[in-house]
Amino acid sequence: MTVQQSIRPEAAQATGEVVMSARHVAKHYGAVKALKGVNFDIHRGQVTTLFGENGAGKSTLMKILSGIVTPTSGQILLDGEPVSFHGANDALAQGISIIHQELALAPNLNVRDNIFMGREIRTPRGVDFAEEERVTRALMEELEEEIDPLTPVEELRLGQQQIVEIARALQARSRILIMDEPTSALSASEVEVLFKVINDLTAKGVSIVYISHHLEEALEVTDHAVVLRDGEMTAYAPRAEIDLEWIVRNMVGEGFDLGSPPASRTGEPALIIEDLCVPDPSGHGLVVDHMNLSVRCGEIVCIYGLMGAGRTEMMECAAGRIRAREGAVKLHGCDVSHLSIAERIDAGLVLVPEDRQRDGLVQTMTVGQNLSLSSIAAFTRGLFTSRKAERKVVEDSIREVTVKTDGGGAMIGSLSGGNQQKVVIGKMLATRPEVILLDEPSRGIDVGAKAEVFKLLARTAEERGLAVLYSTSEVGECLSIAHRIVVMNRGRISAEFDHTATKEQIMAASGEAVHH
Amino acid sequence: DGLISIIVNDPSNPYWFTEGEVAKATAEELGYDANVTAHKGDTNTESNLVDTAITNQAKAIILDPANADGSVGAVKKAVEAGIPVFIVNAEINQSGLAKAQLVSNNAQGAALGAMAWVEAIGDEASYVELFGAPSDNNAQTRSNGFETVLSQYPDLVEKAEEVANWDRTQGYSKMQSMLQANPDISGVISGNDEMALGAIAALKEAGKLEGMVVGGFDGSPDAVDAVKAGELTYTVLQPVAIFAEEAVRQADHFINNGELKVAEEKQLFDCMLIDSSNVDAYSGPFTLDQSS
Amino acid sequence: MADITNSKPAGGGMGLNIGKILLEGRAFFALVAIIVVFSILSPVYFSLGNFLIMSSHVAIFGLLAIGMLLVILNGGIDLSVGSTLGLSGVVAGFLMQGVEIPAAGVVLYPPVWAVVVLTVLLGAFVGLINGVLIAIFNVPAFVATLGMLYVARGVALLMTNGLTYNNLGGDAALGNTGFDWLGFNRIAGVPIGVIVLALVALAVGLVLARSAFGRWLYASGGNERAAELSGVPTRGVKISVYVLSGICAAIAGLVLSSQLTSAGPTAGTTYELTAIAAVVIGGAALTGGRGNVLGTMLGAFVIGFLSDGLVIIGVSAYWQTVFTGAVIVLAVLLNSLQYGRSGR
Amino acid sequence: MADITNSKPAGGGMGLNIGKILLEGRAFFALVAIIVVFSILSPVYFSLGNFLIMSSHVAIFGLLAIGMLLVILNGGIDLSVGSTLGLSGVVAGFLMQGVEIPAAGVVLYPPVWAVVVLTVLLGAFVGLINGVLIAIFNVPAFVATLGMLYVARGVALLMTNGLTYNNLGGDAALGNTGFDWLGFNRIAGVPIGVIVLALVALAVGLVLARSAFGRWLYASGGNERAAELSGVPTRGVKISVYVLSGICAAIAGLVLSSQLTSAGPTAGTTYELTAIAAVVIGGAALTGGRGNVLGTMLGAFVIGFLSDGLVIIGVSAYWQTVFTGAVIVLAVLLNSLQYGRSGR
Ligand SMILES: Nc1ncnc2c1ncn2[C@@H]1O[C@H](COP(=O)(O)OP(=O)(O)OP(=O)(O)O)[C@@H](O)[C@H]1O
Ligand SMILES: Nc1ncnc2c1ncn2[C@@H]1O[C@H](COP(=O)(O)OP(=O)(O)OP(=O)(O)O)[C@@H](O)[C@H]1O
Ligand SMILES: [Mg+2]
Ligand SMILES: [Mg+2]
Repeated sequence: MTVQQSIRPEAAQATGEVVMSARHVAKHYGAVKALKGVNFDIHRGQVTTLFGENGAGKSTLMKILSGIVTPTSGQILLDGEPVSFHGANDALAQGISIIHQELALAPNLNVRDNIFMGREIRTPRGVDFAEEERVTRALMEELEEEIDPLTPVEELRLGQQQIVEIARALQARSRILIMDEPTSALSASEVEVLFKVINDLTAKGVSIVYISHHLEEALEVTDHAVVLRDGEMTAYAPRAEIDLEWIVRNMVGEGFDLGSPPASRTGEPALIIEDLCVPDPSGHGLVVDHMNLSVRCGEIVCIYGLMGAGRTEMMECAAGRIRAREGAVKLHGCDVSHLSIAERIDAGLVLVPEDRQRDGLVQTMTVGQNLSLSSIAAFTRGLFTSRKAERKVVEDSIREVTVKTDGGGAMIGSLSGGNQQKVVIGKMLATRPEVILLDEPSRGIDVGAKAEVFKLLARTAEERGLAVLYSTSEVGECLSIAHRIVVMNRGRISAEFDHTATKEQIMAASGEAVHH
Repeated sequence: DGLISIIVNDPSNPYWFTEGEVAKATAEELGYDANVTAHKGDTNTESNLVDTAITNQAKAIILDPANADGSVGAVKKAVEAGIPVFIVNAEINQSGLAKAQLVSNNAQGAALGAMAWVEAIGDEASYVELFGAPSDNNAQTRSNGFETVLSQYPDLVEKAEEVANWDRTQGYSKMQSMLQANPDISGVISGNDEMALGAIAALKEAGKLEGMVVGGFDGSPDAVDAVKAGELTYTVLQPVAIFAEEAVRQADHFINNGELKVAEEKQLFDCMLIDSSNVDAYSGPFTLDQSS
Repeated sequence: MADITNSKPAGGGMGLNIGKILLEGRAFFALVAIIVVFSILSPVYFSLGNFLIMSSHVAIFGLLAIGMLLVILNGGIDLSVGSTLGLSGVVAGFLMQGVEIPAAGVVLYPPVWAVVVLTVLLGAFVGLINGVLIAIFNVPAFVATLGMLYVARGVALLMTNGLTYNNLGGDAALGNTGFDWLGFNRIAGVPIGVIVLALVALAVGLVLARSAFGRWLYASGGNERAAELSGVPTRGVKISVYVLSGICAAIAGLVLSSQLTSAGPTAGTTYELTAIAAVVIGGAALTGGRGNVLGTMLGAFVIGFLSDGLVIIGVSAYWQTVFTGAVIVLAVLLNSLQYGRSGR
Repeated sequence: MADITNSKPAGGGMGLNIGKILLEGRAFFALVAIIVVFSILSPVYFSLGNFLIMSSHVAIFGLLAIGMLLVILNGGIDLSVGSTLGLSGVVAGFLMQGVEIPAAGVVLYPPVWAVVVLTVLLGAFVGLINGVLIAIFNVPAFVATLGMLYVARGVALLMTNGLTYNNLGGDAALGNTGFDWLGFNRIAGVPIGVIVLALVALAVGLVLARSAFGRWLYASGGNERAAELSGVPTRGVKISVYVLSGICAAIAGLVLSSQLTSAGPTAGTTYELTAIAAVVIGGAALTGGRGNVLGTMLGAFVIGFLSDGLVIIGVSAYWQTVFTGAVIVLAVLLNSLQYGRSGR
């Protein structure tokens, strides 16, 4: 790994005026050095993209720039003047707004209220709800989303919530807009819309910082690329000099590859989904519409689909979280439809949920306790659990899924987003399942980790005959390790491909307008 | 000298407050340290307080028991620890434990009150009764006392009886509700003054106080004021100041001489009626100047 | 998740769709059921006079419940309202008896309006202590207000030595008459206490539905971190709700002591539980962010109309206790059944 | 996020580092301060005898607090423990008086062990109703147990007509002696109540730290959805904690009525608040998922040793009220200051 010392951010000033910059910014959380003296520039009217592994310190840096976190040392310059923020409001007042990586919405309020909370349009007679609603509608139109401003946010799917978060940042009409993984729950067409919005904004002179683990996608908008590694800036280059290979090399080193489909040695059908129907939460219509699917032992199947295609419901129904209206879920030929979640886990059918904060992790517990939560009954001897057995499971899991942590005793909240995701996957793998369902397992994890997760899945599939069914919104991930790609569209399977398919074929089958 | 532990019910009620203060003053006058604590009607707290008195090596305990049955255990404990216990105000249902039980004659007081009430209202009327906390024996004793007298007049009709837990606010709202159900009543008989004063506020609000006969019990300063103001027909004074003082004196006698001043364990102190005729003789909290 | 339809904040824009809220509310059905049952059981229950009297009983709990609603919307709890009520009554009584100024050797009799203002300020002050402990020193709300429950009660007892202030009627000669007006008079036949409750409910309802403060309150109750990141002054909001709750308790204390024309230090003991019950029956979530004034009012009326009804039909005190508990559970259960098994 | 260091659940992997927990705990410091202050103020406070007596007072609240801890760890609350305590005592008293079987015309005197078992079963049953209402019918815990608070108390009053069962000593002729053993006897000088408390605390502590059930409890208190998806039988866990809380309350009821050799229907009124205070002073979070038995025990001792100390040095009842409140807040405040401004 060569640190490209020669290219310093100052050298880039020629390509655009710097509006904001960080100088030697460091942030320490106790013994953890999240940032170790970083220099970072934001260019007027351009997109600066920040790449880096999970836990590299990207979010920390962005929180510092937006006033949420105060740096341990270092300086922030705005228009060349040193500034110091006390809280998010200070930064907002200076025209800096941020889209948070972990959604920061009030679930009990509707879309309009979320967008305007803390920044009400006031009149002497109270808040001007009508005007706020109008603005919200306009924002949704701009983002090409059909979300009613009066829908409570808790009724929205994750992707739609992310849209609300984006709309809120847009509403602030800031001159610097920081987007920390704004697209992790969005599908290609929505990303497309977002990029259009970004282009409009930059044309108006708004400066943008963009963070994403979808590298190809990020390449489409970026003007400058910065790579962060272990809290240090390791590389910088303008758009003209970078390509995918450059990013990956600087992030994780040479010779990287997402993995390739393993040799086809699949066995008996492990999971069979028959005629599955799941009703829409609102009551009318079906989210999953008479779906049939089978996954064999040792087989890896990828489900691609647009946001709202019904993948989450299908998986949650298979795992026992929601009830099916019709149809059956069979594990090795036995109907498990009537079993509870716990019983299905015992039978070997597990789910890695989509929303790790809400459904995946227990924030009050440590990394180790989270990792062993699903398998704890397995190492209970008599009345009590065996500490030794538990420690072994925890240590193995940490190694297996390569969680970056001080050890099993660290609080889960101190991990970076991607590492938290790995803990959720590790927890379910520790139960030694026969069928694993992963709902967007790569959401928010870096390419390196993604490759490791996929490799781990491929290896387990090959060695233990684990049947893997994962969903993704990134077409690139379909073709990496899957034996088979299933495309879902409005609750039905619209097409099936083997690993020789092209991206265009897959996207076309999903009902997505193919660009380029 | 030495410590006398005085355990009263709840000093947020003027009645028990006076009880504690009088006992304390007497004890200090006799040269003891005195410590007033309150169990608020909870037998567990009471038992804890007795434990504390034992820890503090009290010379004697003056106890207003929380519960006629429930306090026996606590008294037993003190007696086993060699501390003489003098019961005041309410009885416990076991004799031979306490050195003395000095209580006001609730049955006599209730009868006294009921007779004054009948005298005021005549022998034909309908009325309601406010009942104290059912866990307290005195609530039943007083109610029985009223019953004994009133049942002799067949044309006195009790329309309703409500538990108001000795409390003024509850007396107020229960009275309002009973007035809704029975708008034609002409009298209220209450197990204590607080409930009676609550009832008076309710009657005032409904504009029905005029001509209403309201009877209280205890002889609290507020009630006496109400008698003066002509709102309360009478109240029955419990001689709490007298027996609280007497209990301490008997304890002192026992501590110094090792023998009882009064051989009888149960000592009843008669209640006195306070109405418009003798209200001016009320000279301090719960004390009626007898000479007048 | 499930009580979505029922728990939309009363935020504006939707209009105060009263019909819808009523139809969705468990509290409304419970209230109707209570009125019907008691009207059948007792001929005197269903009359304007009785409703007004019962409403004036509800006024006390209703005022406490409105303050409690604000606190609960914010995700907190205020156990000190009962004690604050008692303390406020005592302080009002103290002021009405005249304040002796030793230096000047005179006794000052503040006029009734001054007594009211000072008492309300006292309530605000008690609330401020709660709010500061909770918002600045991060003491959990349950603990801070539990402590205040004891402290305020103790202070009330110390102030009065356990005695009750009587005769709050004042004296024309001293220029401080009129205190009992609050509790005794009626405007167009409606007891003043009920009018005070209605005014406070209306004001708070408007603030919740129409003002930025209302939205901040719902937002910080729903997701405090998100609200803070969005620039909502969450700390200020938190302090304010406790202050408002203290003020509501002080008003309730004034109404109660003027109804009784006396102020005792033990008034309001355990009223906090009743107030919380009213708020929860009214559909608010104790986790914060969900609930509205209308529901809370219905909840308070359910409790008040039930307990008075039981007295009117002459049910024994023990059964009253059992029924109160059962109705509290049933009223909430109704809702849970209606919306299926889900939500918290 | 910030009280990471302070709030590690006692779960496995880290070992029960008692020294560390003590040093971190506000409750520990508060307890030491209380013991030091009262030992200076009163010569009789610091003695083994007094500590044992005080501990036997703590036993009642301590038992309730352990049950409450389980419920609070699960993110719930149990307001009915005080009433359940009262009801259990009354039922034990009822059984000790002999059960008349009209059909056979005989009076049955169950032996003491049967009384104990039946009473504990009753506590479990009360808890089961709470648990089913909360876990199956989704009634908020506050409401379900508030309802049960009234219902259980009402039933106890109805059973006894407000009177107290006396003479629980039993009769050798009837073969049911020994009930007062629990409350009166001592083993190696230690009151039985204290031993019962220690055993229950130890058992619950072990279950929490070492068993799968304990882990499930912490997990479902921390994030119920995640726990459920991880295969934790969240519903079963939830019902269990209320059942266990009911059992603890029943045991407390037995200990109390055997200490007093009498059982009254109003025993335990408002004890729920004290139990909650003990749990919270002991460092548990009312939002669930954080807390442990050691802390809760310390919390219970803080409250018990404080109130007994105040009585021993002869502080007036009013000041006792004020002090109790102030100490509750201070004990928790200590912690908040120590860890700076953050957390809930
Ligand atoms: N509040 C905190 N307490 C302790 N450590 C923290 C805290 N926040 C972040 N860290 C640590 O700081 C480092 C950087 O975290 P950060 O969230 O900035 O990573 P990131 O680059 O955004 O990763 P990801 O791509 O996974 O979002 C990580 O090692 C993380 O564990
Ligand atoms: N809470 C909800 N309320 C109403 N409709 C919903 C809700 N959640 C999902 N839906 C509907 O269900 C359908 C499928 O959504 P789902 O989230 O399962 O899709 P998905 O394929 O998993 O998409 P994603 O890419 O977002 O994960 C959508 O049409 C959406 O409108
Ligand atoms: Mg990040
Ligand atoms: Mg999905």
